[in-house]
Amino acid sequence: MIQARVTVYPRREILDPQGKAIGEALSRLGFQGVVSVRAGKSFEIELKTAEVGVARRQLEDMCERLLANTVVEDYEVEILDEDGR
Amino acid sequence: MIQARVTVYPRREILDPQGKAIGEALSRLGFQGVVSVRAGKSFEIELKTAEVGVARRQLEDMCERLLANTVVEDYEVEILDEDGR
Amino acid sequence: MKVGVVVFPGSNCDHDVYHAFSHVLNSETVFLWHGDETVQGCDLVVLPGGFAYGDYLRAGALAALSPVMAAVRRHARDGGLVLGICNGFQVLLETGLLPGAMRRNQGLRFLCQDVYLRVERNDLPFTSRLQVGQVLRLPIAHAEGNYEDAPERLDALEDNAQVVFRYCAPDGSICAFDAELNPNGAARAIAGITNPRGNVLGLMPHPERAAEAILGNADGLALLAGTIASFAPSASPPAASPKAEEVRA
Amino acid sequence: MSEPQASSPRPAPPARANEPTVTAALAAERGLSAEEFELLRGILGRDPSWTELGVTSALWSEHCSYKSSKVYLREFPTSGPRVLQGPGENAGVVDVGHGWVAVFKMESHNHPSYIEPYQGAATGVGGILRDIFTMGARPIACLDALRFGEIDAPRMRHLIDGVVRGVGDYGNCFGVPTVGGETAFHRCYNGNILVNAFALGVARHDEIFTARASGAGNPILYAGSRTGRDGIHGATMASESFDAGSESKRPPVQVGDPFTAKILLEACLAAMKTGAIVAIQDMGAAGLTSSTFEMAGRGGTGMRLDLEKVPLREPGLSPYEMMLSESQERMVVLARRGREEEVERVFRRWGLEIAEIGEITEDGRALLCFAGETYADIPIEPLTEQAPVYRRPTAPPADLAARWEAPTLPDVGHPIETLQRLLDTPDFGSKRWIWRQYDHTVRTNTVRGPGGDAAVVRLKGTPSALALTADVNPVYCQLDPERGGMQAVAEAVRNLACVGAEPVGLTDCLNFGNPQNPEVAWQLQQSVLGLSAACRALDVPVISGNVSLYNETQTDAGLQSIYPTPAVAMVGLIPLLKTLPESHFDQAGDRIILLGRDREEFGGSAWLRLLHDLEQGRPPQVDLDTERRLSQLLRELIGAGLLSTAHDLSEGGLGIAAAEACFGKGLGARLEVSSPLELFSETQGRALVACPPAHSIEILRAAERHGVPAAEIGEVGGENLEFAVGGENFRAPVARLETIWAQALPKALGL
Ligand SMILES: Nc1ncnc2c1ncn2[C@@H]1O[C@H](COP(=O)(O)OP(=O)(O)O)[C@@H](O)[C@H]1O
Ligand SMILES: [Mg+2]
Repeated sequence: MIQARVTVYPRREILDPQGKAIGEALSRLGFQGVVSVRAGKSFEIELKTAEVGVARRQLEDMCERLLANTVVEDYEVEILDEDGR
Repeated sequence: MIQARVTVYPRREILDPQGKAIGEALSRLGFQGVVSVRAGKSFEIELKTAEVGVARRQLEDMCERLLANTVVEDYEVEILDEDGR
Repeated sequence: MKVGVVVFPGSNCDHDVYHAFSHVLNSETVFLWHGDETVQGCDLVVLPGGFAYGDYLRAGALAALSPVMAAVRRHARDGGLVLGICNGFQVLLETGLLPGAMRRNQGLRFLCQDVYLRVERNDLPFTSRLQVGQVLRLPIAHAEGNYEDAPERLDALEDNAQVVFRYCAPDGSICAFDAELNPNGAARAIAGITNPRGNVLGLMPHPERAAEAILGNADGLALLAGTIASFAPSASPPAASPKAEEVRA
Repeated sequence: MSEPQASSPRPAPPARANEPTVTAALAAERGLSAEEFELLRGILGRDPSWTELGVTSALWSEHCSYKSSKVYLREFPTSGPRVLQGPGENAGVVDVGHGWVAVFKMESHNHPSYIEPYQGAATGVGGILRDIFTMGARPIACLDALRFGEIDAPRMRHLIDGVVRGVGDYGNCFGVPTVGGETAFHRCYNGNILVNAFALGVARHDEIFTARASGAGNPILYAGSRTGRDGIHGATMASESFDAGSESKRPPVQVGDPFTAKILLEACLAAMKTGAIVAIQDMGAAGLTSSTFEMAGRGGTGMRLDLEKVPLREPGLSPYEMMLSESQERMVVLARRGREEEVERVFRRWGLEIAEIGEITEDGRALLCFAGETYADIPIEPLTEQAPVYRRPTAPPADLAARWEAPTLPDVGHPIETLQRLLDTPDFGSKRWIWRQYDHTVRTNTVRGPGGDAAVVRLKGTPSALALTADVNPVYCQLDPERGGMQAVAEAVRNLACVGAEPVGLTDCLNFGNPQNPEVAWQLQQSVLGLSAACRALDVPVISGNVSLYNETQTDAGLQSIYPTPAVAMVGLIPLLKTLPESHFDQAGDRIILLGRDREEFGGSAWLRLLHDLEQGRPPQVDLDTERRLSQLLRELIGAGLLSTAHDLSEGGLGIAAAEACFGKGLGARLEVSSPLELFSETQGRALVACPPAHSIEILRAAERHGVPAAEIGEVGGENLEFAVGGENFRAPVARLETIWAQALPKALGL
């Protein structure tokens, strides 16, 4: 069993209205020194396989084919160990 | 300058229609051994402060007040070091 | 002329499109099931609006994986007509039949209102009954109509004259983001585009919701009627089934 | 209260280690009074098991049993030539001609929306939509009646944003247009907002289904989403404290899944066509319990459920939890034995889970088993039919006389500036910010969407259309609940008449405070009397509805109940849809005619409340005969195509109605009034109409024939809204007023 996390963010060069709005909202709430906010998606995926290598390839394939829209989004795959760190 | 990442997930016991639909889609795509998928949000936040402790407190406060809806969502705060790992 | 309206789980404008083609325009119209492997010899395939698979993940992303989309892809490759409306447009983008992507509306809210569209070309089957520069008033209803692509790809789109409809003012003048006129903030005010070959059209506004005088607006009728009228039968050679990679171009 | 029938005692289900022992005290925790607990013991002839207690406390809860409101609801006229199904089913049904029926109902989702506004509102919409398609009807329109507190009150912006997104996201994804509603703001809702959702569906006469079980041996099927611990009323707490280690937490909020609801709709309508379905019922409040018990109760049958067959989202739910879970998007389908395959095939085709979880029996008992062991064995009929009914003591408020003293009127000041200040409030400001987020054109039936008096949706395949409106004025109801109730019905009829529609039926949400408070019980009683009187006088049957009590909150001034809020939603029929008048001015040169006569009534008026913080005096009289004649006149004039504009006078009076009529098309107007006060009086039974000059005489004659006072008071045209008061003229550019009106709500929300 492998716990993994996939994070999908809008590409840097593409402006991110949601992140912008959240940044503004945070300042309105009085939070000082927020330089930038990027808003993305996070997927926690549990896989049957035990092989990290296999899992990683599978997850990257999932991103290319479904989880991320590579036209406007970048993705990142992390394998978490048992206790989900 | 501190780079942090906030991850927000639907609370475990709460229905996650997104995760359910995505998990089913992955199986339809032929990915074997997907045990479960949880769909959440991820925020990459850059803060002016240099103090990790301050930053963490600030970020948790942000979650309580804006980033997460604690009635239905859990959140997790990570401080990333310079190269964003 | 046979029209096929694709039904994905969660499509909710399928009946509306069917009504427009079948009852208003009296053309032979059938429903195509998302699990179908063919388009049942339809000449025009319409991907209707709605929330296919709830639009969970990204609008259109899960629907793009349906078996019927492989058939639609073959239909398009063989020169058949494909019209994607709203969620259908998003599915076409996710399938790669049209370039670019949709992001959430600028204001991050679902918007249901009328917009004005300027017709950019009328040499397509879909626009055969429209004039270049003509202004249409059509309803939109979506949360992700904020069209986006890399600048150079947008330039290419313009150079190939693939932009068919733009959000505009009642007088036809184009505005970048405007809370009323281009309310979702689409890049270059793009509301509808076609593929280089001109047989696939995607647009965010709903012509089928403006196709009867009783509803107070029939501006959309010319687009739907023209599409049928202009139709030229497509030669359909035996189709090779697409490779898995093709599913997300 | 009827005597419990002494049924032959059955052996009690075995007590279980992980279950609390049932005592009167535990029953009280679950909401059963001592008498109710005794009643239950009488019915069973023994002590109830933990699961039996849970099931009973749910069935006898105020929400399911209407025990405090039943006695009043009997007042409602519920029959009429068009009524095919009155209150008692999932929704009411009326004949609208050409072989079609309209199916509609309104439901409240107040408390969940206060806890979690987005999911609370979303699941409120989901619940009412399931009620409609459970009947075999396809939903074609929704309304949402929303009451918020003062925008600056704690959490209020968050609540408003969440509720509006929740209503929008659910209806938009499901694919039903939200064509209208109401939005009001008042401090009495600061700690208890109201979210009332209405849905209308249509079906052919012979397509209607009911939730009446029959046929011993017929399989009970479970379809849709899996069952989790969602919304079990604190039950988890109670049971958890008994298995060590688990920290008790508040029951998880129900989460709406509009996508699953949409395919559930398609699957249900398709499955109904197979002819293999006997009865069908959605799982709403008290989930599996109320759905199965009501189904069997109505049919006088018994049932056996094998709960281990219930599809679960997470392992380890107890029978108690399964029976009380409020997970969304679930249906109970009773199929014909031998034909269940046909039903199951349809649901599977739509990618939905369906499982047989039990069957109908003859003995009139509910036998709830898990893995072969009995957890509950109770007679159904006594539980559903002998549910307690209370006539709570009532008492009018001590200060009623004082409340009714006529207010001393402040000076109106510059009429236009006063009007402008009203238009600048969220109360009167445009609600477009809200309804722009709702898909109101999907299904291509919307002839009139949000923004006018009543919405209009055409009936495809017929020359007819249906009109919808939602109304009530809680300030009137607080000052005089009976008049308030009458006024709500009268205004709804008026709104329908302004689009030429004749009322065919009404549904209501009775939102009140704590009925054990005699003053609240009195409000409930009086409101229902008012509603009923108006319904009788105006021939509007009440075909469905819902009661929401205990809407109260702790404030510095102690427990505060909300103002009585008997929200009314009414459906009207336009037999032959032709051109409709606009609710705004449409043509320069049109003559403006005021129908009805002002009586200078200011009790509970918006002018005094919003600009002078004064809620004083008896609300305007409601002359039901006048209302009837006015609506007949309006329908006749519209049918004859004489009107280009029709807009009723309601809250805010003539001034507001005139301003609203100028917006929309940005046309100015000049009106003559006798005094500045006339602009803000809220006398009922009035409407503002406009027509081409040539029609004016004919309209005045028709008004005379109907005994409706009518006077030509002005003309449409120009850039200004202008009032000629005595010798003086007051004017302002329509453009300026419209901007203020359009910005008021977003501005107040800080957007
Ligand atoms: N929550 C809402 N959802 C949809 N439409 C709304 C909502 N609130 C107000 N509206 C629309 O705004 C218009 C004005 O509302 P209101 O002032 O209550 O009308 P009236 O006073 O005639 O009852 C109506 O057309 C109503 O449908
Ligand atoms: Mg009105």
